Amino acid sequence: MDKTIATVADAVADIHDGATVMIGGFGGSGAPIELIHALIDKGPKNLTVINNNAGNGKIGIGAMIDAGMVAKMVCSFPRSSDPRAFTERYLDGKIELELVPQGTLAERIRAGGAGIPAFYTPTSFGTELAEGKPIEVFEGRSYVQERWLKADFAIVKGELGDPMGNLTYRLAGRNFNPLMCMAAKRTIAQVSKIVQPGGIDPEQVITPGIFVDGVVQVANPQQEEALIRAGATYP
Amino acid sequence: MDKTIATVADAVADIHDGATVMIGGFGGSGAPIELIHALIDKGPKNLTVINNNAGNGKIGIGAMIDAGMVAKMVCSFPRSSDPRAFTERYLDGKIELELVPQGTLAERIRAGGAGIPAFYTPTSFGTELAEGKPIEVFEGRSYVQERWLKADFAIVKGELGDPMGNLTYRLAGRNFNPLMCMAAKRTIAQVSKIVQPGGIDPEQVITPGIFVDGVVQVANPQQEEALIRAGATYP
Amino acid sequence: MINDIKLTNAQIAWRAAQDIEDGAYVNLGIGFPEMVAQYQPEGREAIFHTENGVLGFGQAPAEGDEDWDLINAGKKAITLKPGAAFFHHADSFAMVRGGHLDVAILGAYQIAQNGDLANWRVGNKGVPAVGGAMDLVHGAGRVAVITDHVTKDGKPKLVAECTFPLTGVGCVTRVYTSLAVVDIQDGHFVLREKLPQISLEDLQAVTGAELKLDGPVADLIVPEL
Amino acid sequence: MINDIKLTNAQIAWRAAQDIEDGAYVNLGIGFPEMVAQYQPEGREAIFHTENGVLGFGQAPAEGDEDWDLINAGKKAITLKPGAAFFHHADSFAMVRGGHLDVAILGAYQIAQNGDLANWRVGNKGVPAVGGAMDLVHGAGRVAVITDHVTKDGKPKLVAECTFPLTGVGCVTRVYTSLAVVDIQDGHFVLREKLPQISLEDLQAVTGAELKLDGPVADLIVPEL
Repeated sequence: MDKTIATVADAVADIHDGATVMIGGFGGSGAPIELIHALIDKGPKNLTVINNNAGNGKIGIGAMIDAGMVAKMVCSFPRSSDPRAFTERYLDGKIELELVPQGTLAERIRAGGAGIPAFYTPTSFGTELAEGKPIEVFEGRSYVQERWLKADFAIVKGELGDPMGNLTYRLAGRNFNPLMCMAAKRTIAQVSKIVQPGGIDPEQVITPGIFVDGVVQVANPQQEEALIRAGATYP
Repeated sequence: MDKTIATVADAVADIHDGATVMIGGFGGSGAPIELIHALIDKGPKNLTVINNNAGNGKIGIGAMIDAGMVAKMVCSFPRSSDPRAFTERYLDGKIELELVPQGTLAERIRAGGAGIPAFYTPTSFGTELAEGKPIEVFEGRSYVQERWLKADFAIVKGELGDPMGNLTYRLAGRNFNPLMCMAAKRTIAQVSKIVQPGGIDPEQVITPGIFVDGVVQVANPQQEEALIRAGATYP
Repeated sequence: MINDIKLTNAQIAWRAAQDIEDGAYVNLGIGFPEMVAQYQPEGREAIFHTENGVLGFGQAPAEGDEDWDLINAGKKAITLKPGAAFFHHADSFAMVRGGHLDVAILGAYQIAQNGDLANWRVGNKGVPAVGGAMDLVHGAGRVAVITDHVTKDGKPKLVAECTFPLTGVGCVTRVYTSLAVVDIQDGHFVLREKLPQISLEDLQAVTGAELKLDGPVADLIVPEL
Repeated sequence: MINDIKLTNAQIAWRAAQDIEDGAYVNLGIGFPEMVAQYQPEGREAIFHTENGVLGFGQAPAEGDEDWDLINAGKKAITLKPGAAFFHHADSFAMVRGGHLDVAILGAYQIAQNGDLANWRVGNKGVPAVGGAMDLVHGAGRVAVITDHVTKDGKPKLVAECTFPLTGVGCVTRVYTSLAVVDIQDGHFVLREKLPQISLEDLQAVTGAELKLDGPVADLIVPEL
């Protein structure tokens, strides 16, 4: 079994117009910048993008939005130090927003990966974000029914990967990445280093390879936050 | 912060008559034998025990049942190489059984720990184990509504622990242990070794300390399967 | 007669193994289905999943080398292959329920022509035990059954409707028996392969619902094992 | 007048910090609430949780020492204390929703006398962003708010009923303001502490619902920071 892919361009080659794409990371932490930029090079349109945020500055998801690739964002917090790309299009009615509380977003993605079509959460009960959703009372307390969230593709950032698709993450770069691996039909991970099978201790695997379809090595990955502070743009 | 406890007797001292107790492990793998035996020494009655199985031989949960401590078992597979203790009492109507499919058992426990009062699963739809449960159709497929499962206490077995309550597990001994840590009001872990805070790499923590209330060192823990093969009994 | 010319359990397991693709993620039910792992075709490597939280395990260890923290769902000692991973039970059943397994191969008491499976209990007596059976029938890309074609007293196991308590509804897509390979399509048994020594009529006589034909019926290979 | 005699944000944060028990698991909302971490009383150590998957983080690193993979929910660089742990977002919100946090301290636009909180959006304009706010108001043992007692243009923030979009229903149990400490009990504001320089009448005049009394009102301490 060898899930390694030679280049980031090959890794995103199947992502097509109209696809739903989960993109890992929380702000710049754990964000797969090289895969996102390879996707911008390929240029599919009309994407639904699922990420905690909605881009920052003129790189990463911000640059995808600027390139006109994103029809809809599903996120919890479409604000950042430089949210211009999303904000302008949103206020112009050119991009759709599905706003989801952060914990509900995480749980909906996990549910998608775990074959749980719906679950109940106290989160958002009594607020406008619960409007139209079924409410049920359990043990005297009201809960909102939320649905699973799945995607055609997930692009994530790991630290170590092996040819079986096993992954580890770096520090708080874990965040949404392991969940998104579970919830997409096809998951592609960029990792700092590809090791041989067995090169990751089986007890230290965070994402088992069954959830990952392709692994591409990006030896010295860029960090979104550092790029933004340097005023970088893409392309 | 210091969650360490000196002895297994101290560790189980609060477990009272009528309590619901989750016990980690799958068969003998990851089963906290020393904590179970300490609980037998204390001898609370009328317990509801949640475990994948229902004891094997004359040690561990089997010995708890023989000691007349267990009023009800919640499990997926009350069979083993020597299931006499449970079988006799069950057929005599002296112990109650709530039979739960294994994946549903795991998910109900996770839901209890995660504040999800109910969720939908395809598992058991159309079978007698779904009788009386709400059914809902999502995207053309029928699902069974299942409720969370919580406990007063969880007793689990880890490999390394630290005074903050962080835990690792050994091999497949992980199984239900991390989930049960999340779902009990009070979680006690026996570990082979207590290390200083920072002695477990933060990226390799499997159960974060927030889910654990007490940690007791049992340096050379017994293995249920080995005890059974040796014909051991307790007390 | 039927009992003189039939595949052994090992031969049924071998046949099922021939359909497992290279790189497939596979869960084998406890007991007889575990034999399938021994007959992976040369050059193909499946990755085996066990409910208790291991992906990528290998053969049983030599006697005396067992580590009883390292077991499969049948509580038997296992070993690891390079690239294995451990995870907890909720993640393990996320793999099952979430559709991440390619194949699940299970035993059966009865299989109905609509794909219903009964494999967890035969009546209301004794101690019921379900384990992971009701989860495994959902989510895998293919749910296959391996079984003798008939019960020990000669009754059909492939039936019009299950009479034993169900494990899952409409979940089985292929059955490998001691006499035949049968697909389940649109509420019917469709015969794909049979032992050449048995006539279609004789096979139908020990099958509890109609065996439809949909193209040619191949000879079921009898491997020398 | 009110604006001349009021606690600074740092002093409000200090007051809230005095109620955090040794060993408590605490989530501090983005922005102003993060200041609470700086005022833990001597000899007590709280463990701080951040939504993006870290438990046990410490101060910000020195400028230039930031590792941007190691941030908090406000996307600020953090450091780790010994015994910290990383986990993914679903586990992180299991901690929140599952009742494992002892205290959550949040900011507010409005707090109603029944415990309703509005802190995520002030109207229908602009880009809405909710983050983890709606999750954090559920599950923590205590949900407290720190806030100026009034808005910048002098309107009450403690109100009979929230007019801004709600974050959560009946979730807040204590409010630390620039003028007072107020508990929420049985649908009412109950005054616990106030600045001694302010009369009860003046405090009531800048509060949007009745301040009930239930025992003596202590003097709100003005710490030198």
